[in-house]
Amino acid sequence: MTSDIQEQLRQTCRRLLEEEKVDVVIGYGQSTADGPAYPVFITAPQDVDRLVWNDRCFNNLTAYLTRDEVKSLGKPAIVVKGCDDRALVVLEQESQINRDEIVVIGVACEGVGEPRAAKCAACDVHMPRTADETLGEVPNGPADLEAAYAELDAFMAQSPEERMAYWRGEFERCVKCYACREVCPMCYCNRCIVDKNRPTVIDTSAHVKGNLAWHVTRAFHQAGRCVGCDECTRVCPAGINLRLLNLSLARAADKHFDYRAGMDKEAAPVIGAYREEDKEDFIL
Amino acid sequence: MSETNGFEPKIVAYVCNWCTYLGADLAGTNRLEYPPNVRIIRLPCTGRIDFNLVIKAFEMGADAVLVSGCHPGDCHYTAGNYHARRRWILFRELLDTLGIDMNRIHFAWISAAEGKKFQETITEITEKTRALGPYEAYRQLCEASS
Amino acid sequence: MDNVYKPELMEVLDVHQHTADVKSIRIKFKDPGKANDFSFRVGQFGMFSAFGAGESTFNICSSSNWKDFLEFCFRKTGKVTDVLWRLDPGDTIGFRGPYGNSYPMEEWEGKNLIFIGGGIAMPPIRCAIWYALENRDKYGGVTVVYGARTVGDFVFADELDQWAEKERTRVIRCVDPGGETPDWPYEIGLIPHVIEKARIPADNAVALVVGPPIMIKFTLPVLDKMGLAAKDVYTSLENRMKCGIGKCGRCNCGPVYVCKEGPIFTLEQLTQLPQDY
Amino acid sequence: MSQTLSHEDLLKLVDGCLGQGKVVAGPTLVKPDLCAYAALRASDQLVLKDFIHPANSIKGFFFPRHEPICVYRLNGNDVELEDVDPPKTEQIIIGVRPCDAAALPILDHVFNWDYADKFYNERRENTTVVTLACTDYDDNCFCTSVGLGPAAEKGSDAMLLPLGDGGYEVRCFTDKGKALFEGKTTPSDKTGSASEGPARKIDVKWIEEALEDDYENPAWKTISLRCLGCGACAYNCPTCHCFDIVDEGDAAGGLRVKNWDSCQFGQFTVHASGHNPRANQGQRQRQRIQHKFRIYPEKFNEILCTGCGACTRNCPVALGVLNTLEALRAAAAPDTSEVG
Repeated sequence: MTSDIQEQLRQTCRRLLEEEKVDVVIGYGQSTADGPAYPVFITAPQDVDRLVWNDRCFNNLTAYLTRDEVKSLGKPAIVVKGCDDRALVVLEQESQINRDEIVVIGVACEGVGEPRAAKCAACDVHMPRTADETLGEVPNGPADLEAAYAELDAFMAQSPEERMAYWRGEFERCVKCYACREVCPMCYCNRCIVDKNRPTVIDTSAHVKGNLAWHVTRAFHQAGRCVGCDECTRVCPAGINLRLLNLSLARAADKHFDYRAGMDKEAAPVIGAYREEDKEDFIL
Repeated sequence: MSETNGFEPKIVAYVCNWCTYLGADLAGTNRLEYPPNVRIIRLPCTGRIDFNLVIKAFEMGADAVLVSGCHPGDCHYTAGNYHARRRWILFRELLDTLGIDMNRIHFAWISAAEGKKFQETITEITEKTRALGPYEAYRQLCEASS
Repeated sequence: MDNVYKPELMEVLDVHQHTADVKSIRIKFKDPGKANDFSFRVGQFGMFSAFGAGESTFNICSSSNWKDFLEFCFRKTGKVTDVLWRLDPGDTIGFRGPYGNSYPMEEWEGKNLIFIGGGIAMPPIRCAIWYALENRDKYGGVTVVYGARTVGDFVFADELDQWAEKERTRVIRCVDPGGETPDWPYEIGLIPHVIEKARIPADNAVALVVGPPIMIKFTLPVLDKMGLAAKDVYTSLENRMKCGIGKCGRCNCGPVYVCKEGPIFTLEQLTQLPQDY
Repeated sequence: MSQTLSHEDLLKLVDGCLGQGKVVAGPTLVKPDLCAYAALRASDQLVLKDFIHPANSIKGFFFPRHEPICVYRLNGNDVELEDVDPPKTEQIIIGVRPCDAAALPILDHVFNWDYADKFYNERRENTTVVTLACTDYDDNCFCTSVGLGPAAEKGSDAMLLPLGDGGYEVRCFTDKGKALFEGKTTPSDKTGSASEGPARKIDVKWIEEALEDDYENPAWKTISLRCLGCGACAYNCPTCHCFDIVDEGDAAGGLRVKNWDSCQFGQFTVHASGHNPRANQGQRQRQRIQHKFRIYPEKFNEILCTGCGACTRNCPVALGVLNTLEALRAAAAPDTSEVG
């Protein structure tokens, strides 16, 4: 199945490059069969055989669409999984990409990682939703949001004190390498608030206070925007489960505003819109 | 004062310029006494009250934080408070997940005419925080960070 | 072991505003013992602290002959300089230094000196000009070419007249076209053009050029045409620094630590480096 | 005759040191699937098998990611300044991979040329490093290419070589190492062994030459297209040592601190004017590699890389030093049109 997709992918990309429909294909490559897959940028038709598709294709490649170095290569085709595809929708909503200037090659995804990544357990976007060309076929599961938030529910069963103690332990390991930020398609700011110093809103030090402030900021700046690709969590060298923070905001958006980021381009974004009847039972 | 070993809670109130700040002013001119534990920080609008300010207040030793602005429909900038409300709805869930003590974060609508409500709100929050005691968990976290 | 990152406390003696956003500040050591032990060479820099805001790197723009104070000059442009801008005499700042190499003033003895500066870049030249003029017999002709965008952008403008009065010293002032006032008596034009027009003798000369990259880029070919060898053209790099003592890795430019092997380089040395400055 | 120590006795030694109030650190499972160097609370946290290399390095025990360097208090127009001393607590790090220990003598140079950094030096003096020879390697290891190996002694005070029966041969190289194991080991005729060393190799000589005048090499741009510009490589690298100095505090005073920083961040070199000498990721990658394989060797006669592979293992896009260098080499071969 995946090897069929891989072959189709190469053919599609060869055609796109040969017909000069695009200047570059942003896809996955791999040096050795059991090695990690990583992003590659193919500009010549004869190189398309470097493209691979398998369950080690973790990266959310849409993070590259807003990068100057990649933009300078010209019009891109991009390989996306269903979850990555949701990021395209958000980027378009936020006017970060011109969808007409990008060829989106969707690949049917049965899940990544061995064992499967946590995000894949309740995935309902095995098939990319907005791709220009879609390769392969996997039935989309039903949106089982209860399953999607199961990990968070289990976590929230703890007391607030236990939760605080947990995060303190997690944040003590954070070294502020900002891999979580750099890998995220939604963290496209030219200058992140943590890199601004007039005023210094977040301590740059990687102590637990500064780390808490940073992770609150990172997570909340994703509120209603995070598409749950979990790349931040995958790449964290300290193994911090940022997914839980993202999930809490995703669930909040879902619960209170019936909103899931990147599912509907026409939906008014959670932050940036409002309804007069929004709940306010917590306001004195 | 109370049985809590003379603990005086520090409360930071981020208030909007057009309603709650004037409400506080009114409380003053009407000589409505409220606890001196509150530090009022005036911002243009609740829509400007960045969530980072809430974190900053805790970092600097606040035992509780109040965010307050105009009632729905009364925003000087038409909809700043509606936007703020949305953000708080989401932000509260994040803070809850992090295990931040939700009894220490308060939101209120207090208009320029509600000096009395300002007085009552501050009094209530102060007493509630006094009962909770100092926010030790956050303080320890900060002390571990020097 | 000494704490090499701990600054000395300095008292602000005097603050002088040069332009809308440039000031210079004179400081002295609060500890008289430190003041006695301190010496530096023109061209060196220091790390200046505004406590609570942080440290910034500035050239020491006073002459090394002046023993009563140190002077530095800055443009209000960031977190540290915002605080420095608000300083008054009597206030306290921090200083570490001197760091880096210096102008080879001994090597330059007997030579004609050409100083070329643009805008805020005057301070790192000013220390050398004063040093040369205070040791007037040791040097040949001194030419100062100083250009700024507008008449209001000259730093140490009052000193230009003092320099012009010295023997064998020529001061050429210019503003970019459009930057002049009706009563501007001096040159109008970009520095490279003004230099070309001025016919400065280049024999037995060394030039010190400091300014924005674009100015340097267009000035160097003119100096070349005048016959100055690359080894006789000097500049001072402005790479961002944090430690100033060859550790923090920030000022690396190819194989050099600008804070240790620089900030003064000859054009000949610069051509060996990547353009990481 | 060799000296040996059983695993149980090693753990007793750890508990003994902990009991004396010393900091004992070593590889430990900070999460079920994540092994990293960290301070231990008890000896049973120490993990000495079933890992290739911990996710991080030991440099944080000498050069912490956050370290106060002085205290300032603002008092009107006066300032009070107070020196800070690093903690005097004795540290023992056990189970260090030889590639991590080897970084210490390398870092000694930069923290001591001309100006000596007391924070680093005092911690260094107070720390005993006990390495654990490698019995395995992975695809990211390349220590033998930079003159080290699975049982390289550089930077070790003592070394443990697994015996196969759960115990270790103990080799002491310095007085600190001897002091730690004095009277604890048993003479034996068993000798421990290490693996033969990683399969992947890079030609360091070639790299040094290739980097000689490499600044404008267009390959940097293509190689680093996929680089996201995070600091996962640098922060987990045993030798990367760039740092920032910032003030942190309030209106009354605060701390001046030294924090890790990375040349991979876009803001790292930005001038006050806004000009950025290294404005794209290609230049920043070039800097990192240049610093490791040319600048540092030129200054201190040592490569600023120990082949530990932590950069590659932690890289979100499987880049890291080894793959970067291989890509550089491939780009130098003319028969390719590959990008990235």
